[in-house]
Formats: sequence, C-alpha cells, structure tokens
Amino acid sequence: MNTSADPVSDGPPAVELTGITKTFPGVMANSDVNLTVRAGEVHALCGENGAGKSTLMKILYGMQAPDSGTIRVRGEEIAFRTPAEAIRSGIGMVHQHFMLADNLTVLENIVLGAEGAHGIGGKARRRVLELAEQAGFELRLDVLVERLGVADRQRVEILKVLYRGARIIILDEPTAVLVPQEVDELFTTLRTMREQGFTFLFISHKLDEVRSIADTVTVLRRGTTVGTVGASEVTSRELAEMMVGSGLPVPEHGPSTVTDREVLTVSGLSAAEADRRVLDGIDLTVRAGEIVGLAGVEGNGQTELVEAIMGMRPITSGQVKLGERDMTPLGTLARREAGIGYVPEDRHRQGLLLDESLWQNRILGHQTRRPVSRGRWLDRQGAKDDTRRIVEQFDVRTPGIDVDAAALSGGNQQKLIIGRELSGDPKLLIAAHPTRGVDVGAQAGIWEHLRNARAEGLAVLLISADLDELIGLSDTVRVIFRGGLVATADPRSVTPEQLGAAMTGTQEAV
Amino acid sequence: AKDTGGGGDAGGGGNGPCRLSAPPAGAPAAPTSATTTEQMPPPNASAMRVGVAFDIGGRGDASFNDASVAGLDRAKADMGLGEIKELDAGAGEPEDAKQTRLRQLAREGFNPVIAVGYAYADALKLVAPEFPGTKFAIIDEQIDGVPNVTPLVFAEEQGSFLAGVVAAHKSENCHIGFVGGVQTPLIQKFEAGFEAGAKAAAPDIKIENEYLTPAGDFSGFQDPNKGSEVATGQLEAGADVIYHAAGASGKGVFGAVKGAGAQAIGVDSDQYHQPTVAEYKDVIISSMLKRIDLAVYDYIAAVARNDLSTVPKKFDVAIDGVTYSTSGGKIDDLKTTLDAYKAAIANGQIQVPDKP
Amino acid sequence: MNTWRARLLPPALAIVFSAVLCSAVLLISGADPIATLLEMVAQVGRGTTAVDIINTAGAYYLVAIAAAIGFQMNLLNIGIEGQCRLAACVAAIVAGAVSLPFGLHAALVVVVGAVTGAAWCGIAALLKVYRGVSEVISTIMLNTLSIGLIAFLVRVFGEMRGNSQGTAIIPDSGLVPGIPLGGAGTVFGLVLLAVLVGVGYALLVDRTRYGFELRASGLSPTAARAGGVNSKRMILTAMLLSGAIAGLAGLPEILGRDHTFTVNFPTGYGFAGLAIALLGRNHPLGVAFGALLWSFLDKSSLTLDNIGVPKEIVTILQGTIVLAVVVAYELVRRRELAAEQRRVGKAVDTAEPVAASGGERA
Amino acid sequence: MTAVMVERTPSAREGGRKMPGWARVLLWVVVGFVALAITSYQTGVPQLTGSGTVQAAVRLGIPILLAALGGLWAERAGVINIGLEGMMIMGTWGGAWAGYQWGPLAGLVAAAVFGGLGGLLHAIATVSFGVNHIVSGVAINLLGAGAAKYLSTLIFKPISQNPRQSPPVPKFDTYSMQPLAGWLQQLEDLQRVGISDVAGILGGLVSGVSPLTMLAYLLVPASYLILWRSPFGLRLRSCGENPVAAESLGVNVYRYKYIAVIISGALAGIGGAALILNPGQAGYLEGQTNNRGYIGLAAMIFGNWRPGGLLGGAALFGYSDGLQLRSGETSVHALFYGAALLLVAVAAWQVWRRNRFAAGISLVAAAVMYSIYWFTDELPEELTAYTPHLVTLVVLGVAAQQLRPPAANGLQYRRGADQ
Ligand SMILES: Nc1ncnc2c1ncn2[C@@H]1O[C@H](COP(=O)(O)OP(=O)(O)OP(=O)(O)O)[C@@H](O)[C@H]1O
Ligand SMILES: Nc1ncnc2c1ncn2[C@@H]1O[C@H](COP(=O)(O)OP(=O)(O)OP(=O)(O)O)[C@@H](O)[C@H]1O
Ligand SMILES: [Mg+2]
Ligand SMILES: [Mg+2]
Repeated sequence: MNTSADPVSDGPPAVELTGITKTFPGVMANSDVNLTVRAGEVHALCGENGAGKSTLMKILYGMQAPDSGTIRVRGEEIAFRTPAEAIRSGIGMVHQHFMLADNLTVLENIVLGAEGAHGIGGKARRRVLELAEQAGFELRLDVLVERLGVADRQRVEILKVLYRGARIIILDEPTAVLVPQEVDELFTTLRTMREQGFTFLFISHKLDEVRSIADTVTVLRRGTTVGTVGASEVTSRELAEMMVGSGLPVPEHGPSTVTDREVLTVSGLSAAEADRRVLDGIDLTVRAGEIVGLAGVEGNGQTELVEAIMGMRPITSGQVKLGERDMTPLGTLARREAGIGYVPEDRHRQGLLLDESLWQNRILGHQTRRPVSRGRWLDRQGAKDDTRRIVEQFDVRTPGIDVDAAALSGGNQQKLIIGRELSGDPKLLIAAHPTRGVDVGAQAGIWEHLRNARAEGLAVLLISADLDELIGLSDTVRVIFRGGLVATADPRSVTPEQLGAAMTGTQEAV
Repeated sequence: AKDTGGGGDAGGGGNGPCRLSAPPAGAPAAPTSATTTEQMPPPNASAMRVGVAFDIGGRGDASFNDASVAGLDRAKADMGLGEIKELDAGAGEPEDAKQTRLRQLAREGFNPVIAVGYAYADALKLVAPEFPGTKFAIIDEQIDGVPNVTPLVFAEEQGSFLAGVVAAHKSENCHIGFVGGVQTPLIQKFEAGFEAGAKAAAPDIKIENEYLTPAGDFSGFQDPNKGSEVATGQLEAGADVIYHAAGASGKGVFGAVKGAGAQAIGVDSDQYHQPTVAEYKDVIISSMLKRIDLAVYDYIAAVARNDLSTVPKKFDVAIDGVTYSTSGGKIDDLKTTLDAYKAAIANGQIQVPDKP
Repeated sequence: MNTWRARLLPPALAIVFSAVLCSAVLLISGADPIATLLEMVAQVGRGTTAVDIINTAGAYYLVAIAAAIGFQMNLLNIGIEGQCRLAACVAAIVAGAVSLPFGLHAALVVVVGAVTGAAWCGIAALLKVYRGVSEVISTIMLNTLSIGLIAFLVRVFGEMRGNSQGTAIIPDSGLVPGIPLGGAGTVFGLVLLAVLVGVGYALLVDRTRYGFELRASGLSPTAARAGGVNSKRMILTAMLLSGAIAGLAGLPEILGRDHTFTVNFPTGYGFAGLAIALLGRNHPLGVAFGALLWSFLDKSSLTLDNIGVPKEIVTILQGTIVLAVVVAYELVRRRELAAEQRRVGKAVDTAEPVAASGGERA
Repeated sequence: MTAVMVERTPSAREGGRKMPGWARVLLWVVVGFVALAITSYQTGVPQLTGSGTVQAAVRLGIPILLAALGGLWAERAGVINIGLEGMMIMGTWGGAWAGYQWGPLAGLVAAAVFGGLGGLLHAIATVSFGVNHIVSGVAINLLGAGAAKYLSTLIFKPISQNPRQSPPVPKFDTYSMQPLAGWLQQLEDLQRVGISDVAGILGGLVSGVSPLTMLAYLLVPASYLILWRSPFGLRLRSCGENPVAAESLGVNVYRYKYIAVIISGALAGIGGAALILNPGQAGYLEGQTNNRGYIGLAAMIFGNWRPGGLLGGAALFGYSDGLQLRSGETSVHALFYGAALLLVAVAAWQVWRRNRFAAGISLVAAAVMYSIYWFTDELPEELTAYTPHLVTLVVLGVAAQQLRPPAANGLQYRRGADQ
C-alpha cells in the first residue's frame, strides 16, 4: 500500500471518465457521460432508476465494455477488459446486489480472486483480520456467508475490496438495505477511510444521505450527466429536481379511509425453519380501507410472514383469517381465489414468467378465475382483452401484449404486476416492495393506484425497505424484529430514525 | 509388492480330487459315420447367392456368429458360392428391423437365407411365407410348420455334459463352476448338461453356478468385468475348473481363472485358438464345440443338391454336431473316457436333461 | 419467441449442420455422402420400411410426449425406458390372462399399461416430492430395477416358446387390428392412440389451466408458486402423466404385431424419446416431425450395410442433431430477445410522455 | 410522547443438538461396520466381510468412483454432467486403442484425453452456447456411443476381425502392500469375531491393487486438496456457487468451467480405462460401460458433492454389486438382517436427537426388514442382481434431504448478464 495521500489532493483526478456511451439492445444506458472524481473525496452519483449509474460503474470496473469514451485512472488512460484489470489499477466495487457466494465462508469470499497476495491459508486470515480491525469490523471468518445478516454481508463486501488493495472504491447503493443506525456506522467507516486516503464513488437514491457523506455530487438523467455540484451547496429539493427534471414525488397521506371491518386477521402465527423460529406469535389485523406498513430490517421475518399469509410456507401454529373465513388450511391458490392479491418482492423470480407473453403473465395467479379462464379451460381471448385493459389503465409501456415480459423494463414489469394483482376485486393486497427499483414516474403511479384501491375499501399490507414510502402511505406501521412484531408506530408522528431504532431492537433508546 | 501372475492358489481349503465313477462301459463304439453329406463330394454351387442375417455381434464375435461364418467360408472354398451377403443386427433393435433384414435379403434374390440366432424366430415365421420361393434356415430355434424354413438346432446339453465330465476329471478339489451370461433357456441348457455330466462322472462333486444377468438384460454377454468377479467368487469358494457360456464376458472368466492358476473350459468354438482370448490360451483345457459351421455347411450343401432331407434334425453328439476340443493337449488322457460317454449318449444309454 | 422463423430456423439449421458434419465423417471413411442419403431415401420405398417408419414413429411419439410433459416443467424423466418396458410387460401379462369381449379387452390392456407406467414413475415422483430425491437419479435406478422385475415377472407369469421367454400369447379379442396395406405392411391400429395423445397434449398444454400451470412451473417454479401453483401436486401429476403415456408406448407393437411380450423387447425408446422431445421443442407438431425423422433414420439405416457404410453413422447423426438443434435454438432465442427489446425500446421512446408525471396528485 | 409503542421484547432463538461432520461420518462408518460384522456371524455368511468381497468391491467400484469424481469436478464448477457415460465410453475406446499399441500407461493417458474431448464438447455446448446441461449430456451420451462404435468399426475391425471388440490390450500389473497384506490374510483366516472382519476389509484394500486403482485412491484426497485447499479450487468452486460474484472478482468463470468440465471428462475417461486396463478386464467391448457413468453420478449425489462422500457412494455400490455377484442370493438375503440392525441404530440416533416420529418409522422399517429375512430363505435371483441400484435408491430416499448441491449448479451463466 502506498503512503496515505492527503485528502483532496491537487494531483491528477483519481478517475476521469469522458464521453462514455453504452447501449443495450433497445436502451441507451449511457450516452456521452463525463465524470471527474478527485483523489480522496467521496463522490456521489445520483439519478433515478435506470439513469445509468450502475452501468457507468460497471464500465469503470471493467465488467462491461463501453461503446465509446475513455477512462483515465490517476491521469493514465486505461481500457479495462475485465474486473481483474480494474482491480489491478486499485479500483474496487461493492455491488448493488451483493456478490457473495452463500455456501463459501467469509474468508473464502474475501480472498477469492486475490489468492495471489497471501494465498488462502493463515497468512490471508491474518491480513483480513488486520484490515477488519482497521475498518472497525468484527467478523468471524469461518462461518458460511449464508448465515450473515445484510449489514455483515456488506462488511464482507467492503473487506473484499480492501483486501485487494483498492484505493478507489465504488459503492452501488450501499445503504438501500440498511437501517439508519447501520447507515451511520457505515458512514463513520467511510469517513475514517477517507482520512486514510481512500476515494469513494457512492451511489444512492437517498438525497439526505448523499448530502451528509459526499463531498461532490454528480447527477445522471436518462444516461447523461446533468451536472456536478458540491454537496454542501445544494438542497435535497434541488438535487431531486436535477434528477427528474421536475419536483420530487413524495408519498402523501390522503384522508383516512380506515373502516372497522377487519379483512385480514392473523393471530398467534409461528413458523420454523430447520429448528430456527422465523415467525414468533404474530398478531396482526388489517381493516378495509387501511394500509398497514410493515417495517423491518431485511431478514427479520417479513418475507416469511408474507409467505405464511399466502400459504406458501408451512406454519407451526396460529391462524390466518380473511374476513370471517379461516384461511389456515387453504393453499395459495384458494387464498388468492378468496380475494388476496399478492405483489411479490422479487418480480423477476416470483412475479413473472419472463419468457412468456404479457397476456400469459396476466393468467398467473388467476388461472381459475374469469376473465382469463372458464373452468378447466383457459379463456385466451379474455386474457388478452384484460391484459390490454391493464396496459392501458396502468400505463405499461409496451408495443403490444404479445411481447415477452423479459423485454419490458423493470418499472413496466412492476406496473403489469400491480395491474394484475388489483384485477378481480381483491379484498386484501399484500404488496412487498412494490416500488423497489422502479423509477420516479412509475413509483408515483403505483402509489396512486394503491391509494385509489384503498379508497375503495381494499385492505393493504405493505412491506417496504423505503421508510419514507412506509411512513407516507401507511395508516399504521408495525415493526418486525427477529420474527416477532415488536412495536407499533403512528406514521403521522414517527420519524425514520425512531423507526430505525425499533427495527434494530434498540427501541428502549427512544 | 508385485503380485506375480498365477501366484494365488485356488485350492485353498481343497478336499482333494473326486471319487470318479467309471465311464459307461459296453456302449458300442459311436457311429463315427458323421453325416451323410460329409462323405459325398461337395456339390458345385457357384451360382448360389447366400444371404446371412447375423444376430448381435456379427462377423468377428468369436462366438456363434463367427462359427456360422466359418461354415460359410468353408462352403465357399469347397463349393464356390456365387455371392455371400451378410447383414448385422443392432443391440436392442425392434422386431421389424429383423423382418426388414430378412426381407431385404430375400427380395434381392439371395437363396438360401440363413438367420443366425433364435432372435429371428418370430420374424422368420412372418417373412418366410411371404417368399415361398426362397429357402430359409434358422440357427438355434425349432420352427415347425413353415415348409421353406429349415431349423438348425443343437444338443448343447450333450456337449456341455462332456464339458462336465472333463471338469470333474480335471478338478483337484472336486469343486467346479459354471458361469452363464444371461439366464435364458438356451444358456440354461448348457448349465443343465454341464451339471449332469459332472455328476455322472463324480457324484459327490460340488458345483457353483451363477448367471451374470437375468433374462432381458443382455449386458451379461458383454460385461467381462462381471464375468471376472463371478468367476473369482467361484474360485475363492474352491472351484478350480470353470466352464462358461457367457459370450464376450467369457474373457473376464478366463482372466480370473488365469489369475488364480485354475483351469477353464471354453464354449461354442475352439477358444484355445481364438485370437481375442489368445492371452489365456494356457488355461483353456478344452472347449465345448457347437458345430454351427458344420450345420451351415451341411445346409448349404443340401440346398445345392436340392435335397434338404439330408440335413440332420438335430446336431447332437451322435453326428459330432456338438463335441469337445482337445487343442493344447491338456485332456488327451481323457479321450477314451469322453468317447465312452459320447457313445452312451449317442445310443441313448444316457439321457441328458436340457433344463436345470 | 412466437414467430415461425424462430421455431423453424433452429431445427433446419441443426439438420443441415449435422448433415454436413456427417458428410465429412463419411468422406473421411471413404463413402459418398450423397449416395448414402439417396440410398436411405430409396429404402423408404422398399418392402415395409415406410410402414415400419410410421409404426415406430408412433411409439417414438408417445415416449417423446412423455418426455415433453416432464420437460415442460423441467422434470427429466429418464425412466421412460423402464416405464415403457415394464408397462408393456404387465399389460401383456394381463392381456394374456383375462378373457373379455373384443374391444373391451384391448381397452383394459391400454389402461393397465398406462397405470403401470404411471405407478413405476410414481415411485420417482413420490421420492422427489417427499424426500427430495432428484428424479434423474431415481429414474435411472428404476430403469435398471425394471429389467430385473421384468425378468422376474416373465419367469413367473410367462411361458417358454422355443428359446424365447415371453408372456402368454394374447387371445384375438385383446388385439387391436391394424390397417393392412398389403405388401407394404400393416399400420398398427394403436398408432391412432399416438395421434389422440398428441391432440390431447396440444389441448392440455395450450388451452387448459393444468397446461398453463405445467408451463409456469417449468418457466419459473418460484413465480408459479407465488401464483398459487401447488408445486408438489404438479410434480406428482406431471410425472404420473408422463409415466402413463410412456406406459402406452410399447402397446402398439404388442397388440398389433407381437401378441406377446418377450425379453427381447426392444430397448432404447426412452432415450430416443428425450432426444425427440428436444428436437421438437416439446411442441406437439414439432415432436411429431422429430419422431418421424428419428424413425426414418433408424429404419433407413438398415440398408447402409448393403452399401458398405457403417450404420453407426446414424447414431452420430442423431447425437449431432440434438446438440446442434439446442445450440441453434439458443442462438436464435438470444437474437430474437434482443430484437424484441429493441422493438420495445423503440415503442417506449416514441410514446415517451414524461418520466415523472407523478408530481401532481390528490 | 413516543411514536413507537413497544409491544414486547424479542425472544432468543434456541438451537438443537449438533455434532461435528467428521464425527458423524466416523460414527456411521463404525456403526455400519459393526452391523456388518454382527450380520456376518449371525447369518453365517463370512463373505460379507471377506477380503475377496472387498477386492471385488474395489474392482467394481473404481470405474464408478472415477466417474463420480468426474461428476464432482464438473458440478462443483456449476455444470451438471450427465454425459459422463458418453465420456466414459470414449475413454474405453481411447484406452484400448492406445493401450493396444503402446501399453497400459499410454492407454491411461489416451483414455483421459478422449474423455477430456467429450468434456470439451460438453463445455463448448453448456458454457459457450448456454445449452441446457442435461440436454447436452444426453446428446454427448449418444455421440460418445456412436463415435466409439464408428471408430472401432474403422480401426479395431481390421485387427480383431470384430467391429465391437478391440484386440487384447496389455494390462497393468497388480501389487500388494507386503507384508501387511499377508498378515491381514492370516488374521482373516483365523475367523475371529471382529478382528477377522477388520482384517478382511483392510486386506481387501491393500492387496491386488493396480496402479490405476492406486491412482483412483489418490485422486480422492487430491480432489479434496485441490478443490478445497487451493486457490485454484476456491475459484473453481466459486463458479459453481455464484459465478457472477466470481467474475466480479476477476475470476475468469468461462475458463474455470472449461477446465473443470474437461477434467471431469478426463476422469470419466480414466474410469473407462479402468474397465480396460485393470487385470481381469477384457479390451474394448461395445456396451461394456453399461450405465456406470450414471451410477457414478448417483454416487456423487449420494456423497453430497464431496470427495469423501462419493467415495462412500462408490464403495457402497461396488460392495453390494460384488457381494451379489460373488455370493449371490444368500448374502443379499443376509443383508436384510444387516439392514434391520442399521435401522435400529438409526432409530437410536433419532431418539437421541429427540425425533420420536422418525425413530418410530425406523423401528417399523427395521421390523419389516427383519421379517423379510425371517420368512424367506432366498430372494428371486432376477431381483438380487440389481441390489446395488435398490440400495442406492433406498439410501437416497433416506438421506436426500440433507444434501446440499452447489448453489449455481446447472444454471446457465453468461458473462456480463445480471444474475
Ligand atoms: N445487461 C443489460 N442488458 C440490457 N439492458 C440493460 C442491462 N443492464 C442495464 N440495462 C438497462 O440500462 C439502463 C441503465 O441501467 P442501470 O442499471 O445503469 O441503471 P441505474 O441508474 O443503476 O438504476 P437503478 O437505480 O435501478 O440501479 C436501464 O434502462 C436498464 O434497463
Ligand atoms: N442480462 C440482461 N439481458 C437482457 N436484458 C436485460 C438484462 N438485464 C436487464 N435487462 C433488461 O433491462 C431492463 C431493466 O433491467 P434492470 O435490471 O435495470 O431493471 P430494474 O429496473 O433495475 O429492475 P431490478 O431492480 O429488478 O433489477 C429490462 O428490459 C431487462 O429486460
Ligand atoms: Mg437496476
Ligand atoms: Mg443501479
């Protein structure tokens, strides 16, 4: 490792990207992007979904080749063909979606690909421990990564980068999955490391965070750079306007439509997975016209709760009732037929048949109901007509309903799913991360649809990692921690920090 | 340490040679007048076109297909056949493939057409009536009632009886073994005869017998690995002469026998002279000969003379249709004994069972 | 992926590619590829070859549909071979043992065949659903076990005719008359069964809820589950269905020609079925085409001995076709998806109103 | 006023009883052995633990072991290799071809090369063209069989006069670890409870071993060391667990997959060579692999994608096959007694783990096994011939749920594509 440069040096910029253009079939992900990152600064990249941030970073990291443009690292022009070459130039990247092998140990994940330095044995172990200490992390190196929580996984990712001697570190949405307290910890680490001379490229949608950690902010819109500003010189509002070209949408409470008709009643619900309790005596009620938000750090049981309500996961005790009807013995399909709509958290894996046409996707989950089927037979015409309705009503941007779902962009895929799940007059909608990775326009549209449905008496159980969304949309917020509901919050008065404290189990502090 | 070949001794817990019963006496010398055809000068058949449909294995299988090839070759040399066409079968092929093969030969004017192997039985029953002008023969299956089909069948149990006698006399432990390839009725004839022969020669003898696979799994004829294991098992149990009827798996049997320094008896043709098992020559003390070559030769000659009545109904010991080989000279001392048994079988004094 | 081009191009490419490769192999071994092909085509006109092609294609079609049902949901039923043989054996035993009026008798036999096939496959299905045993491994084991079971059944319930062991001859009432074409042979009556199964399969997959669930489970098990598809039930029923159809495949021959099951019953139908289903892309018509092609290659190859060309060339040809066809499908699929994304991209660009119309709301 | 209303404090999680992996394996080996020894004496079938049976198990198990190792290498890199059978066939042909001309060592090398070629083809199809792994495997099995047939017609027929067989091929010699093998033989001959059983089993392992068998023995720990204790192996395994992550760390996933699948093919090819070059084997013979490639795959799954485990799978298969081939129906019959004993042990284990239900099931199964043993004298020969397959199926049925395949096994990976 070279000697620590003083922060914000006057030497050549750490990274200089000029005229980067990258097209995917049908999408111009980057067009003529310019970016200059000084050594020793935290440089934030902002932009709405699909603006091309990740693509740009993948190009810098050698994972994707630009169609044109030049990359300079510390003044030297370089064309990376593989991540290995970028790593050699001292660039490291922590990806938006973690790049960890679950079935390998922490140590193995860290040394993978960099075995040249210290092998994979004791020497490597000592070096990793040393680095962990420097960064202030506490990690056991021999556990399988699958056993780690999100924050720990992120630490592993950062250690991976450090182990390779990276001085320029790309962090793609590192805070998306963290609660405020964890974010603070992360920022402390970043600041320490900045003092030690590291340079950061930091991507986030959360503008407050950006302003608190970054020295400089560059905004991307539709694949091009809109401008670069000093972080201390702008307000979040100004940043947002740069990003979307207009005002930033915020979820807002309309008038309350909550009734006292209980639609979903969950009582004493417990579930286990291989000796481990994943749900622990959950009691939960959602009334008609009410949106109940579920806050929690990923991995605390929200996925399991949703699956248990949907009948996709065996439970050890408890009851799920829809209206007066006991759902507990029913399968997923029967629950859907009884009036539960379900927007799954992972649209690619759970929401869609990517290799099927849009109208075939309309049938999924509704295969027993009109208008897409008649008894045991499918009603192809009915399905097509209703898909056209959804495309129209929900503004799904597509040339037709015969294209494969895979060809649609993420936001449009999500709109199709929401449209489908609101079809057939559901009584209850379970929406898991309905706007995750969806751009601002689509996001506002989805919120609008949820609110309208609520006004018509729909009960909604909303799971989201975006606390602003939760607070903005919900009538009640419940907090889940280690498989149990540990707190209830009033969205009209609670702050994200307070929620965050409850989510990490440190609610005594509030 | 390197295991020197033949180091193992098979006769571990041996109980010594058998108490042998005397060979049947008083049997008149066998009617050595083999077949009638043998004695006549070979007819001229230079215009004859012979078609042959082989069973799986085909020419070069070092087994019954090859035996029929030998007959063909001799017929060609002696009688000057016009043309010979041979078609091969595929493993596990359906019935219609066999039919097509026979039809193809018949349609192209080959006459006679010889079907090698009982697998052709059903196909032949169907195809032969379609070509009344063509003469067909089938090896190893008795087909009656189709006028233009001549069955060429053998008394394998009689030959195997002789192999049993050889084994009983040559065993030092009075313990012998039989390895069958696939447990089909045909192979069971070998087993039955072998057992009968061994028991006749030495009533107290112990006989191991084992098949590699059950009926329907024809891999038993193709798996020397298994042959070797089964033979090893029998050798370790104390057997020291092993007779096999296991097709290509026999190689494995010979291998195991050689490794243990024991003795083996081959099958179908004179395996002592067979190139594919040449390395095991020294342990092959005899082979049960099933003279398919003779049957094929006789049949072609009979067709050439246009007198099928001269073809024997069954190729048995009486006409040397099944017999034993003496190549290698290991059983020269047994010749008289064996011939006595042969004569007794031929004149009906001994009835050899064909089912175990 | 719904254009005709995307459907037909890959198999055509594959067959051309395989033909070129095999020609090269033939040339190396000193044979004339053109003459070989002509000879194979000429063989179709000879004797009963044409009818044999149809008959065997019928059986191939059944095994391939059995395989296709599994493929639809990413289940690999390698046990078709065993299911087909065992079902044929049991059906023949029952057929030889009962006496029923004409028609009813054969119908019973068909049902027994289907049930046996389903039951044998059901073992693998249960092991998969309840014990998580990969169906690939269990069906491979079951294939081998079926050989032993068949040998046992034939010994206990069968009879000996000359040197061949088989089940009792089926009385006339149990037979299914064929369509006699004189010297060209007789088309098995049960080939119609293959046609029926094909029609049923087409309707099932394309038009019914069950078919939709089947495809959905194959395309994305996770999405299907979230969509209310009971994956255990689907695995179980799909395997049972696959086994049942596999169980029919041996019957045309037995009820139409052999009138008995012998231990010499042909082998290799199972793997042919897998290959044909791949070739035909699990599509009812594609599979029919594949079955005919496979059968043609099999039957016409019988003449290759006549012109001194090793028959094995056909096995190589078949292997190359399978590999080439999947490669071609993959390449065409990638191209089509890219084209479609371009199309979507264009459509979205022209219709681009505003990215963020979400500013104003109630 | 607090906005967050605390309802209750979360409860801690409880854990079950656990035992380290190696101890469990050791325990089961011991239990299995004790059951076998008891069975051997109670039923009067000494072959169960005889050195002969063990040697047979080794000979029969080696081709399967090698195929299973081949499967391990491919699947650890994320490529399912059902084409092992075809690669094995290629190996038998190559081994016989080169062995005939230049001796067994050359045969071994050629078998590896020919198997490796099959692996290369599989890699091209699955890695470069994204073909479904199983489809490619099925095609390779067809191709391997076809190509070997074709080549042997072309090359062997003129020499051996037979298109389906090679001429005799020179074999490896066998070696015994003397004087240990001799001592063990003496011990075994004493027929003392326990001691003779151990001596029989160990003796079977150290006597009559060919270099190829030794190589196979060595390849098991070597595979472990390479795959689990070397940087190369870490990279290779990472391709089977999360190739996207591996690529992002500069691992050339395509290259590692290629290497793994080619090695896999080479190992399968060597497995084929074991059918040619080991003493007692014939030369090349059409159809001689007889589905051993598939069995190898089963042994690997059985062994939970680990070298030690697949060794156990191959050993179990070889053992039950050797047993049924050598001492036929009686010993297989005795196995039912052994199975009953083992199931009682399983029941005890389940009681210890406080799993009453499973314990009950095991006891019932044990009773069934014992009554089969008690009420029958012999089993139909047709069925005992396939004991190994039945045993594999049953054991998988019992154990499959604890298996853990590599996470990205069988998935298509394309460079530059997300997930
Ligand atoms: N591998 C790919 N193939 C095709 N299109 C892609 C690919 N990767 C990204 N895109 C497209 O490129 C555009 C830019 O994507 P990118 O991931 O860079 O956006 P982003 O700014 O990181 O968005 P987010 O905030 O959702 O992470 C998107 O429209 C996306 O659809
Ligand atoms: N590997 C890929 N190959 C082809 N197209 C891709 C690929 N990755 C992304 N795309 C395309 O890019 C578009 C959106 O992808 P992207 O991953 O940016 O979505 P997203 O909005 O970020 O959603 P998500 O959060 O689920 O990733 C879609 O049209 C998708 O088909
Ligand atoms: Mg994205
Ligand atoms: Mg991104």
